[in-house]
Amino acid sequence: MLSLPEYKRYGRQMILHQFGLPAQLKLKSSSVLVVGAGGLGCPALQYLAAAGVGRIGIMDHDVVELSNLQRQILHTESRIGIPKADSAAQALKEINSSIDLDVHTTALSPSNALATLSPYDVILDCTDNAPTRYLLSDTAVALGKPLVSGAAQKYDGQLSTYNLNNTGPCYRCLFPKPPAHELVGTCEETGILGAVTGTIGNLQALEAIKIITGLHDGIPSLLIFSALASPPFRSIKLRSRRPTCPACFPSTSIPPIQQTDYVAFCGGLTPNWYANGL
Amino acid sequence: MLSLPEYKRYGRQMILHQFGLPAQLKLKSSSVLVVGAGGLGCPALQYLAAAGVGRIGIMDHDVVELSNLQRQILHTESRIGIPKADSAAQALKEINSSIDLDVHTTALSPSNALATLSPYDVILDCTDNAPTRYLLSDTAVALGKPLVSGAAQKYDGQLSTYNLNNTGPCYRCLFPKPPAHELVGTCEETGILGAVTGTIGNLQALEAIKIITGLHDGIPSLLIFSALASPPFRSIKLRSRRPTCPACFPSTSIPPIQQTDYVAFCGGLTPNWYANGL
Amino acid sequence: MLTISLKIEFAGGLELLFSNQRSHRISIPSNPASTPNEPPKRADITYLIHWLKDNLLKERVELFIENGTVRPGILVLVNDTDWELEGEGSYELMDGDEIVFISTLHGG
Amino acid sequence: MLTISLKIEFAGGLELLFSNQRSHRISIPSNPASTPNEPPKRADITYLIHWLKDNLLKERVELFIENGTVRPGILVLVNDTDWELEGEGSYELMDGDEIVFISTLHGG
Ligand SMILES: [Zn+2]
Ligand SMILES: [Zn+2]
Repeated sequence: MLSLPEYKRYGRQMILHQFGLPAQLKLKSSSVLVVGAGGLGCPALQYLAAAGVGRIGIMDHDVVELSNLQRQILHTESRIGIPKADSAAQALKEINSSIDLDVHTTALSPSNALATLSPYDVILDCTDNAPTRYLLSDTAVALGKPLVSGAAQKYDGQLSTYNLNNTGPCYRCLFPKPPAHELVGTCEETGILGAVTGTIGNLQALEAIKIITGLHDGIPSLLIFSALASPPFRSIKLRSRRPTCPACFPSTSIPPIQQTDYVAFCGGLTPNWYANGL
Repeated sequence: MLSLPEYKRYGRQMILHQFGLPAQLKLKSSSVLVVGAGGLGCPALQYLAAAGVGRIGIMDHDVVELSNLQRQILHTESRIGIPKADSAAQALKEINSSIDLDVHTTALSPSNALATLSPYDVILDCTDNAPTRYLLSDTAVALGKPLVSGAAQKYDGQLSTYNLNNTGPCYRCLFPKPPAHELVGTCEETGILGAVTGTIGNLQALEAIKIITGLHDGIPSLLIFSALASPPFRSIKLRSRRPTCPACFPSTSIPPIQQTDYVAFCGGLTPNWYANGL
Repeated sequence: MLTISLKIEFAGGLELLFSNQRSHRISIPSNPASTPNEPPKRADITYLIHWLKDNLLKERVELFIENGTVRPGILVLVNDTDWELEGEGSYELMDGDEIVFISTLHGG
Repeated sequence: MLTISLKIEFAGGLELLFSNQRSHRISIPSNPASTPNEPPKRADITYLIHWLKDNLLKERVELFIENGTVRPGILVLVNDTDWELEGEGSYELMDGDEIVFISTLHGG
């Protein structure tokens, strides 16, 4: 089921206790969509590709800029100006030419979200704005897929898998309303340290690998990271789904995803509809 | 002091509270030596280069192999067979051509350690064997430099900065004797997950950046990571130097670094004297 | 009056409402009386939220409180557990408890 | 006999000596008597180390104990603090304490 070069390439993880050939084959036959090829998406993509996830979708409609290179470590000076999804795909091919890559240079929207996510087993939210985060969460719940959600701003990061095993809480269960714009600006406004997005993106890849290989304990949790705090990491035990969540327990009075105005729901102020990685 | 492109490149971190132009200039005028361009070194190098550390030394005497690519994410299929230090330097140049890189393709040894480390402000231990870890610690203490030490094996990782502010403990203060070979094999024997080395290497870069920019709180601690545990991270408050540590409080009865047989001290069983990243 | 000591943390931007300080150590009455006629009852998180509003909050009350509880975008953690698993506002505080208020981050 | 409950963790390879299990919950006497003639004293970490050797250790005692205490390559943590800050072996255990024994990792 694996070729000789694959045995050689993945040997160091295949000899791990609880891993072996079965886990490697699960990775090979799995597919992951990474939405956002910016500060979180770059390290996540890197480790998913290196570990041998068989099919990786890369979705980002933005182009590489010089101001990205401080943390979006798959992009290079020579690829400034080309779409981030293409740039990331090129980098991954150099690491591992044996996996399949789907490049999506379109923006995620209520009209294409269901169709875009549906071919993949696991979704990674590596975006940078509230409307897309709610859209991804609603879509993942509707499709019954785990959503490994990372976020980072300033010196801080957060990580949680939503809709874990279709029983864990979704983004809306925890945060029924988006945070006030006054409190959380964009990375462009508030700044971001590259090693913070790196740490969270890396842990997103790890979380996806644990889910795919069956190493995940299935308990929903939220990891909070603060680069300047001591201790820097804090793990929170989460509730299961909220009985009043309109995504997890939809009623006919709720408009379907395609007809929801996520930007308006989030206050309509976000300048960029879709994660541009800044 | 910064060029216009540098302002643009580092803008997202320069607007951070407590960062600004002063921290960026400190990074630019700083130098970091990363010993080992393997699973820990690759992500550490990536984020140090992206953040704008002015001079980075890359030390590794090994060559890239297919079995490295599962986690050593700076190396590529096309660079298999070339020295890891050269491969890593090539990758960093593509990310940030404005920084200076020193490539060391020789092995660290008791006879060259003092001279090799002495030009750098901060040292990163990204190696994979006990003798080199003790050699690096002794040398860092002798030179009065902070040593950001990462380690990873199987699903587990550890991170600590030794000799922090010349008052924190060194590797020997905490572990006067190397662990028994029976308990800790090499990555080759026991396996390693790429996202684990990625997380620790990333946090090593963050730690170095905090030390250089003055954002570090100066309190010695040990971070323990276990990818399958819940919670996955644990932070330990550490002692200061051990009064009986022969490195921190040397007496004339202790042989100097150049005359110490680190391999014998560690039981003489390590197959590769120097970190080969496997 | 007996008091209990609590460790309060604000994260995800909420610290901006509280003098831009993440960590606070406070003492609150352990058995506050809601009205002079009612018997005093153990301080719970609902009481704490109002105590924070009256004593620690520096600006923009509407970004912290809505309809008598925290704004829906805020997650409350009791000793590293989601407050919904602990009875939400009716959780009775104990000396030494650590209560964290976090807002979700967007960036990436 | 009164007992205290402890959470014990082994990491960095040490778990291999203890049935390859990282986490253990144990109960030990709170005031063990060292010899029949001496008055009993509070259980401390030195006592715990010997208790673990006698009750939980499965193999290779020399990789865990040396000269009456843990082997020098092992770091002991008391409630997430280096035991050297807590009095090392003479730290008196309290109900609910979490004691971690870790060995340093090499790999990279
Ligand atoms: Zn929900
Ligand atoms: Zn020392």
